[in-house]
Amino acid sequence: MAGHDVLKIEDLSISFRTEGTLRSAIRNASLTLRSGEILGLVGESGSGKTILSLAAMGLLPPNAMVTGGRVMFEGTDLLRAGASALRRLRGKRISMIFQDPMASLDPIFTCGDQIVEAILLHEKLGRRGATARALALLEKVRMPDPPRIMGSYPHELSGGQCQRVMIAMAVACNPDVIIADEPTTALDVTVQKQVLTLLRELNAEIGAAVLLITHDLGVIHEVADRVAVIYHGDMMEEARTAQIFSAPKSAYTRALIASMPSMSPPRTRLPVIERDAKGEIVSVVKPSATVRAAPAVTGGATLLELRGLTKTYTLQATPLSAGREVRAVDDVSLAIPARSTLGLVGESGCGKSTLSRLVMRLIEPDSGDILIEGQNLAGLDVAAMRQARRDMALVFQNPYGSLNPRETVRDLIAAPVDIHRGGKDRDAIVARLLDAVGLPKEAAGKYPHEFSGGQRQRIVIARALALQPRLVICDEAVSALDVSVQAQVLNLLHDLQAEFDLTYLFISHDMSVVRHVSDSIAVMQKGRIVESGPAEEVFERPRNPYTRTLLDAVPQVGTMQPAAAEA
Amino acid sequence: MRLSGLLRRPLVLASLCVIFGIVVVAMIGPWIAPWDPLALDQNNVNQGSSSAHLLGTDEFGRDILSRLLVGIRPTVVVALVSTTIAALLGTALGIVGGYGNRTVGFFIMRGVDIMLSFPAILLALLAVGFWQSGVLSLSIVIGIIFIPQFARVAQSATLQVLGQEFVEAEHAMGARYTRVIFRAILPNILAPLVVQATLTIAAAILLESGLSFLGLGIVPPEPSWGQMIGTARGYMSQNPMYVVWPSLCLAMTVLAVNILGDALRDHLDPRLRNA
Amino acid sequence: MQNIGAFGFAIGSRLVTAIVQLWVIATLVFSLMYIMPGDPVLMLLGPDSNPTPEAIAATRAQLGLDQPVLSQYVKWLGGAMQGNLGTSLDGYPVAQYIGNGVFKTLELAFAAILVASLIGVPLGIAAALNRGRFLDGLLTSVATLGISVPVYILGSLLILGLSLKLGWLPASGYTNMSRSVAMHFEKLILPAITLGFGLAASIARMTRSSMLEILGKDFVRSLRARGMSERRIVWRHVLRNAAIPIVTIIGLQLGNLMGGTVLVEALFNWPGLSTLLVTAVSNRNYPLVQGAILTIAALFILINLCVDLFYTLLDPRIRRKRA
Amino acid sequence: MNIVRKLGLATGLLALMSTSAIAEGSLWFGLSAEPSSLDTVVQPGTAARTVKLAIHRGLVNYGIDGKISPELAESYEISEDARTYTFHLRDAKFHDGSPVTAADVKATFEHILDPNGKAAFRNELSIIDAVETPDDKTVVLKLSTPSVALIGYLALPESVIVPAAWLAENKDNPTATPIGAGPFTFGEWTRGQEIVLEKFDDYYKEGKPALDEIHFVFYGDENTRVNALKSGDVDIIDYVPAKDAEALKAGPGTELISTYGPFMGLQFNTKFEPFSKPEVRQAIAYAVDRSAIINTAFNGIGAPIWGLAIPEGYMGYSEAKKDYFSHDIEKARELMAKAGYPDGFEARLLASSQYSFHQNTAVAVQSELAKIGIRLTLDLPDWATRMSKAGNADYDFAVLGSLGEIADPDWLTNYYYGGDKLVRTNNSPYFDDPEINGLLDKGRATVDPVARAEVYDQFVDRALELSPIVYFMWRQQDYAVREGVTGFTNLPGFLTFQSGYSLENTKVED
Repeated sequence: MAGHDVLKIEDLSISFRTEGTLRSAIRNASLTLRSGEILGLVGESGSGKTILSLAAMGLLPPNAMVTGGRVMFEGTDLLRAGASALRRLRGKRISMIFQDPMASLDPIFTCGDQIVEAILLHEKLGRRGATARALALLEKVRMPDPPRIMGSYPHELSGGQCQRVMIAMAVACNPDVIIADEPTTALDVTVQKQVLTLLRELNAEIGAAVLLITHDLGVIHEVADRVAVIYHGDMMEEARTAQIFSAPKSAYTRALIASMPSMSPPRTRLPVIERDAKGEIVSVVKPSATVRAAPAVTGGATLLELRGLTKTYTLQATPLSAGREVRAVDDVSLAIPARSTLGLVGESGCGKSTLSRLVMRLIEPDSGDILIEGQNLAGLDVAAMRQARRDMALVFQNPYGSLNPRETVRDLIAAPVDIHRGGKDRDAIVARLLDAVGLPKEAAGKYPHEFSGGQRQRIVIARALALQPRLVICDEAVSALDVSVQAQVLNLLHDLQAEFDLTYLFISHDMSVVRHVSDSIAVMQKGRIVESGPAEEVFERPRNPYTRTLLDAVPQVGTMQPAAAEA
Repeated sequence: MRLSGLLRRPLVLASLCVIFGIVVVAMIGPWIAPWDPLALDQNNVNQGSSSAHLLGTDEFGRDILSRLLVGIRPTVVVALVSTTIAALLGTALGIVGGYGNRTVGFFIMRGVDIMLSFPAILLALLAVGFWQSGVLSLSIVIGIIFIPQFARVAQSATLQVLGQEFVEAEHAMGARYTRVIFRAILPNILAPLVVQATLTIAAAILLESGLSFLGLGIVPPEPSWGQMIGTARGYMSQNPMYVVWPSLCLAMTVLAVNILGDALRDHLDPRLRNA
Repeated sequence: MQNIGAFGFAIGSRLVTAIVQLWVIATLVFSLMYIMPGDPVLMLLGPDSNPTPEAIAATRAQLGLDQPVLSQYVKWLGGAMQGNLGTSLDGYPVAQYIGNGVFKTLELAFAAILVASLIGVPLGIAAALNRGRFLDGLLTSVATLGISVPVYILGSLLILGLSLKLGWLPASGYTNMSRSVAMHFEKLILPAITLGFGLAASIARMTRSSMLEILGKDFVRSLRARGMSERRIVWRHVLRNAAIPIVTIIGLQLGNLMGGTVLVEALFNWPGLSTLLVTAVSNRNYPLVQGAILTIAALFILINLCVDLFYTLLDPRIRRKRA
Repeated sequence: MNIVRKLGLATGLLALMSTSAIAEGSLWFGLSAEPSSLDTVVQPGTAARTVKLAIHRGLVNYGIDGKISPELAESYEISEDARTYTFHLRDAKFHDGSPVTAADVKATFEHILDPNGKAAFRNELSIIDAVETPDDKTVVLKLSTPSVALIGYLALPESVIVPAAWLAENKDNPTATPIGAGPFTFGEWTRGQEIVLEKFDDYYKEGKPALDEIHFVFYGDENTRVNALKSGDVDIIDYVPAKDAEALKAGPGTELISTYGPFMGLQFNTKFEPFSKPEVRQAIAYAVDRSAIINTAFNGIGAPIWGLAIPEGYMGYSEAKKDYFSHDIEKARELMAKAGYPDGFEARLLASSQYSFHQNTAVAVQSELAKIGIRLTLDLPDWATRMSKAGNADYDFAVLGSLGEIADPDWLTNYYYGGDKLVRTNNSPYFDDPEINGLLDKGRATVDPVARAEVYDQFVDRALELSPIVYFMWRQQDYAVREGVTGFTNLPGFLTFQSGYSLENTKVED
C-alpha cells in the first residue's frame, strides 16, 4: 500500500525547561508518515513518544522547547506555524485520538453535540447536515443505535464506545493524518481488538496516514505497516513490521521483543534488557541468583482452597440515588496446590480484585469458606485474622500507590516485622530482603519516590516476603510496568518462588503474562469462574467460549508463540 | 515537601516575615511597648500622632502603639489555641468519621453537619453569653466552631488516603488500627490539614475580632485588635487614624496568613504545582 | 422510570435527616438557653422598675416559665412539630417575628450573593486565563485582601465615605417596598456590597481554581487537537464544566449567609433574622431565640438541599446515571 | 444581564431621590431599643416610655418644664393631711372615640394595684386605699398613709389612663392594640423593625399634635444610630453617645438637645468586707478623680458630683454639702488604713460591655482605684446577665448609671431604703440603716415644705457619712435632631427619659 509522504518529522530535537536547566527529551528524530499507511511508534514509558506526537500536532506544552528540526506538513513547518493556521489544520487535516477516551470527551455535552461541533468547526454544513454526517459517522464506527448514542453523555457509554466516538470525530473531516496515542491501552483486550480492527479498516477506506503510538508490541504487530522504535529520546530503527519482528536490526528492538513473555517458554526466566560493559544494549537471560532446583509443581498438598465464596455490593451512584446490587464475586471455588502458581485472568470489572481482597478478608465475604492448609479464615475473629495474615502477602498493581510515601524503605519493608514481631531483628531482615530482591543496601534509607516503578515493585515484593509467607497474592503486579521491567519482576517472582517455597495467586488481565507464569489457570467473567484447569490445557484447548474470545483477542507476535502458530 | 521553592516567592517571604514579626511581638510586646497600655491620661485623649505617642492616643488617652503591641498577644493566643483545639478534635473526628465503622462514621459526620448548620458567630454569641468571655473561653468557643471544617477536610482526605493501596497493604499485613492511623493515614493527610490550619488561623483572628467588635471578645481594658477596632469605629470622625492602625494590623496579619496558606496549598497540591 | 422513585426516596431520606438535625439543634439551643445567666422576666418587666416578687412570679406563671424545664421542652417541641414555634415572651407569636425578619435576611443574602457573583466570577475567570502572569497575581492578591478585611471595617468605611461624606446612599435601615421602591433598593446597596465583597473574593478564588482544574483536563487538550479556538474552548466547554463547582460554592455560601449576616445587619441596622436573634439573646427571649436559630438552621439545610438538587440538574453525569 | 440593568436603574433612581423620600409631617425617631412591651403598667426602659408617652396620657404628667402638668385631669387638689387627692377630669377622648371618665380612671388604678399584676410602681402606689368616683368627671384617691410624693408617681408614664372597656377585654392580652388618650394612635408594629403611630385628630389639646405620623425605628447600635441621624435616615435619636455629642452639636444639619439627668456612681454589696465598711466606701469617694472619668469615659462631657446626686433645685439639694468629698489620695489612703486595708485589696467590679458608658466608667475606675491599691477585675457581661447579677447581689461592687424616677425627693427611697427587700437593682445590697429609713418615711409624710426640706437635710448628712452609694458625675443625656425638627424638648433633670411627652409639640419642616 504505497502512498505519498504526508507528514515529515525531520531531525527533531526537543528539550524541557525544568528549574533553569534544559532536559533533553528527543534527539534528532525523523519520521515520515505516508498516506494509507499505519506507522507504529513503539517505546517504553519516558521514551519521548508522546512528546513526538504532540509536536506533530503543534500541541507542545509551554515548557517544551524545540531545539532543532521541523515538522513538515504540506510545505508548512507545524512547529513554526501561527495559531490560526494550526487551528485550521487540526481536526480537519490532522486529527488525534488519545489514550483515555472517557476523559477526552467533555463530560457535560452529549456525544452528538460534540461530534456535530467537531464537524461544524471545519465544515459549513449547517446543523442539520452536521447531524446527518454525525449519524453516518457513528454508523461507520459500528456503533449500535447511533441516534441513541448521539443523545448520550460520555459517562453513559463504555470506554470502547467512547473511543469509537473519538475515532468518529477524528475521521469526521477525512483527515490526511491521524495520530493515535495509545488508543487502546485503557481498554479491555476484547475491546482493544475491535477498536484496532476498526482503525485499520477506516484507514484503508479514507487513506489517511496514521501514526499509532503504543508501548505494546502486540498492538503494533496487529495493525502497523511500518514500525519505528524509540528509546530514551533516540530513534532506534524504522522498518516494515514483518521485518522488525523477524529480523530486528537494533539491539534494543531485539531485546525488547525478547523480553515479551509470549516469546519465551512458560515458567522460565525471561531475557532482560541491560547495558553491557561497553554501554551497548544487550538482551540476556541471567541465571537465577539462588541455585536451587525448581520445585515439583504437581502433587503438592493444597495450600489455599476457596469454597463458594460470594460477595455482593450495593452500588449507589450518587448520594441522591437508590442503590442497586452487584454480585462482584459469585460462588467462586478454587484450589491452589502449595508451591504452585494459579493464574486468574479476566477483563476489568470481572471481580478478580475483589476476590483477592476476599481471600485476605480485607473485604468480608457474604458467604463461603477460605481454607489455608485446612484452617478456615472465614470464621476467625479480628485478632486471629490479624495473626493469620502473617502467612499471606499481597502485591498490588500500582507500585506508586502501594508504598506509603512518607516512610523510608527500611520502615516499609520492616512493617510486617514491626506488626507481628515487635520489630525483632528488623535491620537484619531488611538487609537480607533488599539483597534477595536485588536492591542495594543504601536503598533502606531512601523514600519510595526516589525509585523507579520496577524498583518500587521490588520493594513491595521484599515487604511481602518479610515474614516468609506461604501465600503471595499478586494483583496485577506487573501490569503497570514496561515490558523490560516486567521481565525483571517476573524473573524475580519466579526465583523467589523457588527460594522461599511460595504459592502464588497471580491475578492479571494480560493473557500472555498469565500464560507465562502459571501452573494452572482460572478464567473469571462477571464474578464467576467460567473455566479452570492446568495452564496448558486452558490455553491450548479452551472449552468455554469466553475463554476463546479472550484468547482470540490477544495480539499475537512473531512465530515462536505456540498459540499463534496454531491460529 | 520541599519548601525552598516557596521562599523564592517575594510575597510569601514577606508574609513569613510578617508572621514571624507578629509572633515575636506577641512574645515580647509588653517589654517593647513604649507606654503602659492600660495607663489612662485624661489630658491627652484622642490625640493624633506625636513624638510622644507615635500612633496617637485612644479615648482614654492610652498609647495606641503600646496597645497594638500588647494586643497582639490575645489575638495570637486565641488564634493558635483555637486552631489547635479545632485541629486536634476535628482531625480526630474526621479520621474516625472516615476510617471508623460505617455507623460511627455516619453519626460523626451527621454531627459535624449539625454543627455546620449552626451558624458560627451565633454559637459564639450564645456560648460567650453564658461563659465569661476571656482568652481561654474565647479560644475554646472559637476552637469548637472550627471543628467541623477540620473534620470535613480530615474525613475527605482520609477517604482519599484509604482509597490508596498502601493502606490496604497495611491491613493486608495485619496492622492494627492505631498503626494504620498514625503511620499510614495521619502523615498522608497532613498537607491539607496544614493548609486548613493556616486558613483557620486567619478565620479565627477574624472571628475573634468580630466577637470583640460585638463586645463579646477579650475583656477590656486588656487590649485586643478587634476590640480596638470596634471601639475606634465610634471615633472615626474625631480621631480617624485610631481605627486605621488596628485595622491595618489586623488586615495585614490575616493577609499574611492567607497568603501563606494559599502558597502552601498551591505547593502541596501536585495538580496545581505541575499544571 | 425507576430513577424517579429512587430520587424521591433519596429526597425523603434527606428530609428525615434534616428533621433529626433540626431536632438536635433545637434541643441543644434549648438546653443552652437554660444554663445562660440572666432572667427573661426581669428583662421583660424592666430591671429599673424593681418589680415585686409577686409580679415576677405572676409573670413567670403567665409565661409558663415556672414549669419544669422538661415539660417546657416537651410542650415547645410538640408545638414546633406542628409548625407552631410558640409565643415570644412579649406575647407575640414567634412566627410573626420570624416572618418579618426572614425575608429581609434572604433579600440581603441574595443581593450580596448577586454582587459577589457579578464581581467574583469574572475576576476568577480572568485570573485563571492569565495564570502565572501579572494580572493573575494582582487579582489573586486583591481576592486575598478581600478575604482578609473584616466586613465591619469595610462596612464602616463605606458608610463613612459614600454615606456620611458624599451623601450618596443612606447609612442604615430598611424601607418597605410598599412605602418607596427606590428607597428600598437604596438601603439595600451598601449592606449588599459590604457583605458581597468578602464573598466575591472567595468566589473569585473558587472560580479560578475550578477553571484551572478544568483547563488541565484531557478533554481540553483533545478540543485543541480538534482545532477549536481558545475562546470557544474557554467559554463553551471550560466555563460550563467549571460552573458546576462554582454554582455549588455560591449556593453553599448562600446557606452560610443565613447565619452569617450578623455583623452586617448590626452595622446597617438591617432588621433581619440576625438582628432579631441578637436582640432576643440580649433580652433572654428564649422562644424567639429558639425559633430564630431553628429557622436559620432550617434555611441552611434547605438551601444545601437545593444546592444538591441543582447540582444534580446541572451535571449530566449525576442527572443521567443509568439505572 | 437583566439584573445588571435593573441594578443600574436602581442606582440612577436613588441618586434622584435620596433626599426627599420622607413623607411630609412624618418624624423618624431612631430609638436605642425595641420596647419589649407597650404594656402601660410595666417599665421596660426608655424606648417603651417614649412610645407610651406618645400614645397615652395620665391624670397628670411631667410637662416640658419639668413641673407637674394637668393632663386628663383639668385640675387636682391634695388635702391638708396629704391623704386625699381629688382630680377633676376634662373632656377628653380615647382613640376609640369614647370619652375619658372616672370609671376608666378607677379601672386603671385597680389594674395597677392588682396584687397579681406586674405594675412597676405598684409598691409606690399601693398607699392608695380607695378610688372613689363621685361622678363621671371626678376621681378621689384615698391614701392609707400621708404622702405628698404620690403625685409624682401619678405623673409617670406607668400611671397613664386606659379605657375600662379595653382593660376588661385585654388585661391579659399583651398583643392587644394599645388605646390611650394621648396625641397619637397606635398604627402598626413591625416586630424587629419599627412602630408607626398616627396623628389622633380628637386629641384634647387644640392644634396638637403637629405631626401626621411617627416612625419609631429601632437602632440598637449607638454608632449606627448616630450615622443614621447624620445621613438623614432618621430625624431624631435618643441616647447620643458622649463621644458624638460635640460633633452633632456643631452640625451642620444636626442639633443637640441636652440635659444633665442621670448620674454615674458605684453601688456596693455591703454584706461583706471590705465594702461593708463606710471608711472603704468613703476612701473610694476620695480616691476617684471625677474629671478622669468625665474626660475619658465621657469624652469630657459631664459635671462632677462630689456629694449626693440631688440636682440643684430639687428638695434635698445642699449647696454646703455639694463638695463634701474632694480628690484627695492621702485622705483616701488614711481611710483605707483605718478600715484595715493599708495595702488595698482585690475586688470584682461589675459593669456591662453592652453599654459603652458603663464599660468605660469601669475602665476608668479600675485605673483610678489602682492608685490606692485596690486591684480590680472587671466583670463585663451583657446587660441581661449584669441585671441578673445585680438582682442576686452577685457582685462586690458595681457601676451604677441611673436616675431618680420622680422629681420629688422620695426618689431617694429606692436607693437608700432598707426594709424587707434588701437586694434591688438600684440600691447597695444589704444596706439597711434605721436612721435613714426613718428619715425617708418621715420625709414622704411631711406636707409642709419647710419641715420636709429639713428632714432631707438630715438625710443628706447621714447618707454622706455612710456613703452606701458613691457618685461620680452627672451624665449629659442628649437627644439629637436634624435641622428642621422643632418642638422636641429634653425634659430637665431626672425627667429626661420622659421626653416623649414633648412629641405632641414636635414639628418637622421640609
